[in-house]
Amino acid sequence: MQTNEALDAAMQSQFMTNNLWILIAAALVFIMHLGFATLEAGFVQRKNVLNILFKNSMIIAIGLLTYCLCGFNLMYPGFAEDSSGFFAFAGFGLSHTTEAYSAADGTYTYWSDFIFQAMFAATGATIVSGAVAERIKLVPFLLFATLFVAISYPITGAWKWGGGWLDAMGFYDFAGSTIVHSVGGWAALAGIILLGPRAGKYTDQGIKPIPGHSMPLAAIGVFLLWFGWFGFNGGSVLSADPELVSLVFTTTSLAAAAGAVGAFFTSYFMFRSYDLSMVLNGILGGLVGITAGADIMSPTDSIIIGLIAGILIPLAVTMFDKLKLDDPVGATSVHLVCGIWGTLAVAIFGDCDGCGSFVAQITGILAIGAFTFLFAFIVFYIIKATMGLRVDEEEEARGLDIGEHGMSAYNQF
Amino acid sequence: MQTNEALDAAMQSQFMTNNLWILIAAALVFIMHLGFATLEAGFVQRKNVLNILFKNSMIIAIGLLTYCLCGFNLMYPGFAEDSSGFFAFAGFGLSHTTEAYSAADGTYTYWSDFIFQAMFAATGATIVSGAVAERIKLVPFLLFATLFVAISYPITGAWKWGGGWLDAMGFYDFAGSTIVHSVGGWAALAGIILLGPRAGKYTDQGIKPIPGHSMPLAAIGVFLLWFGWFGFNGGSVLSADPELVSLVFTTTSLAAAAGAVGAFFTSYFMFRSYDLSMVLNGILGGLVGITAGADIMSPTDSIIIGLIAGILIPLAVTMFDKLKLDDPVGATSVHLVCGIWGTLAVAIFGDCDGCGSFVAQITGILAIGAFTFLFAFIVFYIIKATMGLRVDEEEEARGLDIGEHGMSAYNQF
Amino acid sequence: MQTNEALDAAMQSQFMTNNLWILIAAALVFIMHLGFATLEAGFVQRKNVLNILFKNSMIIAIGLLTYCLCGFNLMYPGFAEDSSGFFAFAGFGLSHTTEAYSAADGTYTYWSDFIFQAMFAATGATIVSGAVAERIKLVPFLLFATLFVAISYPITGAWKWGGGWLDAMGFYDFAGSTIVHSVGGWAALAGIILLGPRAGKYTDQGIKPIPGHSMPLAAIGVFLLWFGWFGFNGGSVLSADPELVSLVFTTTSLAAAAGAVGAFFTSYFMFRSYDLSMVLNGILGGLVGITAGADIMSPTDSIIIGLIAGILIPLAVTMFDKLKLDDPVGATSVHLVCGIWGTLAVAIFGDCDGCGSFVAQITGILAIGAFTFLFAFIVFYIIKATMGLRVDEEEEARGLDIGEHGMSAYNQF
Amino acid sequence: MKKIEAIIRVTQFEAVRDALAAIGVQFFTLKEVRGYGLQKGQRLMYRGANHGADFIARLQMDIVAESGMVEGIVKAIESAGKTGKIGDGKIFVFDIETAIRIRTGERNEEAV
Amino acid sequence: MKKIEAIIRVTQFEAVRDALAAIGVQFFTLKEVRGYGLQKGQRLMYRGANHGADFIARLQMDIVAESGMVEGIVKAIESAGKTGKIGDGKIFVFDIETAIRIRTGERNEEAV
Amino acid sequence: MKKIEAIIRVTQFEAVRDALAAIGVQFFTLKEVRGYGLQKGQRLMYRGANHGADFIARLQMDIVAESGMVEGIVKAIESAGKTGKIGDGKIFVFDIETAIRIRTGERNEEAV
Ligand SMILES: Nc1ncnc2c1ncn2[C@@H]1O[C@H](COP(=O)(O)OP(=O)(O)O)[C@@H](O)[C@H]1O
Ligand SMILES: Nc1ncnc2c1ncn2[C@@H]1O[C@H](COP(=O)(O)OP(=O)(O)O)[C@@H](O)[C@H]1O
Ligand SMILES: Nc1ncnc2c1ncn2[C@@H]1O[C@H](COP(=O)(O)OP(=O)(O)O)[C@@H](O)[C@H]1O
Repeated sequence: MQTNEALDAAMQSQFMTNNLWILIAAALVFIMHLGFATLEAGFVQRKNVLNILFKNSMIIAIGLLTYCLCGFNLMYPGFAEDSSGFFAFAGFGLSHTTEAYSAADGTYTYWSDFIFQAMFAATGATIVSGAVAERIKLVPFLLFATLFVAISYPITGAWKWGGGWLDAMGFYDFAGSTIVHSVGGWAALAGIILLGPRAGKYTDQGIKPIPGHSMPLAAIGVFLLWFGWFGFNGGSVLSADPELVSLVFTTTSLAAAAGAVGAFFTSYFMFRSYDLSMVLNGILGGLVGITAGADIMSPTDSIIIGLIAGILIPLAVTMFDKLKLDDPVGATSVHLVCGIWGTLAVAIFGDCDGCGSFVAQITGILAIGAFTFLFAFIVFYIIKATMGLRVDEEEEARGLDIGEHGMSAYNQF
Repeated sequence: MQTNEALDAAMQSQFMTNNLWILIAAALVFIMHLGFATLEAGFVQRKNVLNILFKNSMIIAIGLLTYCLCGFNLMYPGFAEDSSGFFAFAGFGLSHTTEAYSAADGTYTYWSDFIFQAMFAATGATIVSGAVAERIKLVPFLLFATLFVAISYPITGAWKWGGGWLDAMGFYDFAGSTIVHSVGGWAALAGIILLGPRAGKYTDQGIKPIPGHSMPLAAIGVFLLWFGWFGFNGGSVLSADPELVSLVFTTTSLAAAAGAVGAFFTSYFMFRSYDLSMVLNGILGGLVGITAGADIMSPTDSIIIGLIAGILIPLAVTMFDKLKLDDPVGATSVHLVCGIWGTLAVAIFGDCDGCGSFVAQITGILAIGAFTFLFAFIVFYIIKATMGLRVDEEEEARGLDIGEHGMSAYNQF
Repeated sequence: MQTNEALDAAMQSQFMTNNLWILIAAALVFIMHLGFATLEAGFVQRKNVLNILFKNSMIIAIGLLTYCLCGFNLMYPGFAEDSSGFFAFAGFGLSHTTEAYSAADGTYTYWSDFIFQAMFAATGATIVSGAVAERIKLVPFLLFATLFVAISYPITGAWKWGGGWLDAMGFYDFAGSTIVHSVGGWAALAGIILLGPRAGKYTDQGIKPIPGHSMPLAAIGVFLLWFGWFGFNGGSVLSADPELVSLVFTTTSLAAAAGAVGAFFTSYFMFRSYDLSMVLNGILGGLVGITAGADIMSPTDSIIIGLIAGILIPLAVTMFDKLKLDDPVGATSVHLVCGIWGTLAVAIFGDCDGCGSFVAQITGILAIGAFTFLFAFIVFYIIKATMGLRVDEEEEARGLDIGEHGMSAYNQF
Repeated sequence: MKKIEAIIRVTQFEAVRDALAAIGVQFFTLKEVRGYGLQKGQRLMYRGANHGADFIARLQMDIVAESGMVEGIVKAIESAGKTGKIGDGKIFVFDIETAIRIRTGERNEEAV
Repeated sequence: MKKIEAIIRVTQFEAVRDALAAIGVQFFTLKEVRGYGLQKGQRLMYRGANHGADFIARLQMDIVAESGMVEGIVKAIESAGKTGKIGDGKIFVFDIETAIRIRTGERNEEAV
Repeated sequence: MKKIEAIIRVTQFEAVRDALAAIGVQFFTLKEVRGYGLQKGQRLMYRGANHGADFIARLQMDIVAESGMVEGIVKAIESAGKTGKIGDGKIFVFDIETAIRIRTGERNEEAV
């Protein structure tokens, strides 16, 4: 009897530690929203800074509330076993109210599960906000963001993390290279196609760069994102398992570092310039790239994955510019291109049994990509046809801060 | 015997986890001081930025040192049982020196207790610094801050958290809607009454807004405050109890999100503008509002509490402006008004037995409010009568950075 | 048998908590790199901001990758017992690949050990980057940084933390006042001697101050550094030992606070000004000063150590300026002077048996200082003789952002 | 047609603007400039070293007006811009050859 | 020698610059100024209070040119800077006494 | 009364200021401007695309002085502001009608 008491106490202690880590990881994922906000604010023009901060402040609020209202129960609907697991909904609101959780129920409580997942939910919309910045109308964007995080993200998330059909077929995406990052990237792509480029970006004489207004803000953003990624990837272990969490910290950091180096050399060879914006994007590319397999890669694998992600960044930025797809912050290069790369890398480098085969990975990338892109395209299209999506030329020239908010981000200069 | 060894090891392990969480929470509360510093710096004019950063850098230093010298022993004096618990003092300095703590002594060590509490102590003064910004003299302010955190905050804190008379009567204030936030708000109110508004704010033609110089700084501040609040509220559980800490994370985040939404709609309906400064204050209002009852609310309760706090923000800002009480950062609206609201909300939504009744809550609000307001008013009054409280007109026009420091916050522009 | 199960579970639980703390500490040390980046960016002129951000982004990447390649195995080569322990190398790459760690192996896993140590490695180079800012060429600097973190830092680190000869003789340096901070300071000193002062700093009419371009960035940096220091010092306990980690949190914070106060009064008495840059440096001085003995000091000791560090700051800044050693961010005053002070303070205040004697401390300071200074001087000298170290006058006048990167840190002003 | 350049204290701007509005002048161009003159800037300190900020921030108002209005405009600026302490600034009057309103092509008197 | 000061819309700058380049004028000095005039600034809000931003950001181009080129320059600015809506700005022409190129000491016609 | 506008290199400012002080000129107004001219700005890159910064940052000094002093002032600026490389800038001299000191109401010679 006393023995059981000791064992119970020990298991309860493990439960406490596991649960605590999920909560700290949730807080770290939260700070990524500040990272996105400052990164995007730094990469837009001075006249559109307040607007982007406003959107990012609202997105996290919308994300948490809609995830509470319906997202959580759409994403983790409890598919019947052996079901195809395509769509199910467990009802509005949160279901847990009274009984306490303990070690017997897993590694964390219902609330920890909710809050950790909820912090992820808004990420997709945040990625979009950067790509469509400097020209999209405020209220239509917020409407899109609400529908996107409330409906689209949880449905595709359920296919894998909710135990749906992609999970059943062995698709592997540890912390969301596809489920979180590409998803944001696909929606961003739909948005920038329908919006068109910023005025004056693509001219007869070629591409006219529109430099971000503050590199310190952008750098703060990237470091905070890296910091938060310890929670994003580390928390995705879903326990404080010492071996796994510490491996994830190591692979995540090495991939980020290699991403910086890859982007450094590639952008130097391509443009003969030491471009901070590329190195910053390279770090993020490395982070996105390692996310799908952070728990199954060796240090060497993770360095290669990060390096390739970093190399992809200047190539992708140039490619999107050639296609006249104007993305002020490089969100599509970072989250879409490196998200796809990271998901494929699992099939190349990973060796977990019966999971992460090329077929499974490509199926996952395509299925989730197609659903998300279509969802985003249709929603944006309807908004465009009804409320309008883009501010008028004069407002764009004057800036969205004055146009949409009647305020400036900076005063008394 | 071996069984005991196992049980001891398990209890020691729980103790380690509990203690670790208090320490991490202390670090998170620490980062709130950066949140306050950047929020306030963002909301003041460019010419007063260095001054506010200087004050906030000194406040945290003063707070920690005075809490070590006397605050801790004033706030936790160990009231005799059944005493009225109004005032006691356990002596200068910290008393713990040698023996190690273990599981038997509770959930955390003496040092953890001290450092977690000490990080709270300076918060009140930080709240004041924002409200009286752009016109108060530096040294008089630092003198006030020292007296306030060394004496006033610990005395009223002792009434509840030190086990004093308010605790005995069932007053409920989980993490300090009243004990920390309103207290800062009341002192801020005393300060702005005695100082008067900034030159040119209230004119014959109406209120002339004086926009904050940097919205990115303000946004960084609010996100960091939210991040730190996970430690502020989560750490106030005083253990790593999985159920409670995760519930607190959830209620805290939902209230913040609802605060953003409440302020968004209210400020739009009142002013037809999408005002970032209101949304940012709304988030903080939601956080302050949930603080008193973060451990006893359901998600729905916390959303309602946050929403109402967010709605209160534009109303309170307008009210204080009507009263010509000039508060550049909205500290009184956020910390005083929402602090009172959050404390009352415990009586409305909370259902812990025999605590948090309307009578107890209102008594707590009034008693602590009266003591703090009087303390602050008298100290400010004496300073005003002796050293003077307000910089002269010319210095105010030129800015306190040059006037008080002979430096500018920004150079080479 | 069941008893063993319970004990194993309890020990595993302790292992989980210990390991988790090392990982969280690693994340906190990571954020110090953002702290350094923003501090240094704030203290340089507007025209050199992007350059310093670029360097600091690359340094963390280089630091992690070289530490993985060779640094870790240079610093912890596993000296033979009773060997003099001066130099050894355990081979390239990381050696741990497959088997999981458990409680039996210590308090944390191989990966946790690596990532925590790796985050420290780049710190030294970051310290240098601030001191040589605004005039050093980009690629030569990155080359120096690579060699410094790959070779010099691990070798001297091995003398103590790797169990080498300084460890054997009782040299005490808990978290690296000497091993990390002075080491950065000595290399910085070598750099600024060989580079010479910035143009126009030391004129016939005396010292012409070149104010940092953004005090908010500098303040953000210092608060983030303090925040990260909880991981730097707290993690150096190398377990989640409740008593020790909480003591370290307390001494670290009190020393930082006392550093602020020491610098406040000293700079006021010396210059009659309330100089934020001095108070910020004072906080850092206090943090560096306590680092060598954070685990063995009482609160009173730590306040005295921090206070003296704070007092040293304005004195050291003035001294270096008298010597025409131009250090834009005060890195030598903070990291070298206070690093030496903190290491000596162990001999004065510490009372751990047979360690930290004056002889041992001074030997450590001199040996590590001499090796590091010579290494840095020689590397810088060779670079100077071959590639050149300093940008030309015109580039310095126009700024390194345009000169080295063809970009500006701020646009559309 | 004359052009009036007034270099005034930052703190007097609103008074001057209102005084001008009172006599019907609502059009002008404002520039942020640095004034070097009798009123020395604040003694500045940074890291223990003095740096005499030898300039102070000022505003320059450019007003183009018919010659007949110049006297009134100068008076308005003088009375609203004056504090009596060193550093009140200067007014300079220039002759202008042509003034054109871009929108309409109107010239001179019609253009201002 | 004349000096032309053109106060134009921020959004027309590139058109005007190109129009000037087309007639051979590649030298000018640009200033960021605040325009007070018929086109009122945006209604601004902050924390529930209106503040009429009575000015809007504008660019001032200073062009020094031989007298003979003035007419062409004015035309170029007029056509490229015009949107037809209130707020297109003004052009002012001044007489200049001497122009000197610092590098060579050349004067007047040779200097511009 | 003349007004001298000198557009100089940022890097020559302190030399010019000291040269002016040496001949007794301590009053002037400084503006940060963008120069478009022979000296092209640095080749700039951002995210893989060139953007010819066709301007470079310059300083404009406005000095009002008695006609007799103009020659000396121009000389001082010429010698202190010259590097001999393209981009040294220009000096323009204008006639001024009236100069008024706001503080005292003094006119012309007494005002500067
Ligand atoms: N000769 C001048 N040329 C150009 N600007 C001048 C001249 N004299 C004064 N100013 C400008 O006028 C401002 C105020 O002049 P100052 O001499 O300080 O005050 P006061 O006019 O009261 O004597 C100066 O800061 C400078 O910008
Ligand atoms: N009399 C004036 N003196 C100086 N600047 C003027 C004057 N009139 C107009 N401006 C400048 O020209 C700008 C445009 O003038 P505005 O009256 O708004 O438009 P429009 O020329 O189309 O009537 C103003 O913002 C102001 O900067
Ligand atoms: N015609 C002009 N009108 C107005 N500003 C001019 C003119 N020509 C030159 N400038 C100014 O003088 C600066 C220097 O001229 P630039 O032609 O580059 O050098 P240099 O005088 O050595 O030939 C330019 O950047 C511009 O600001």
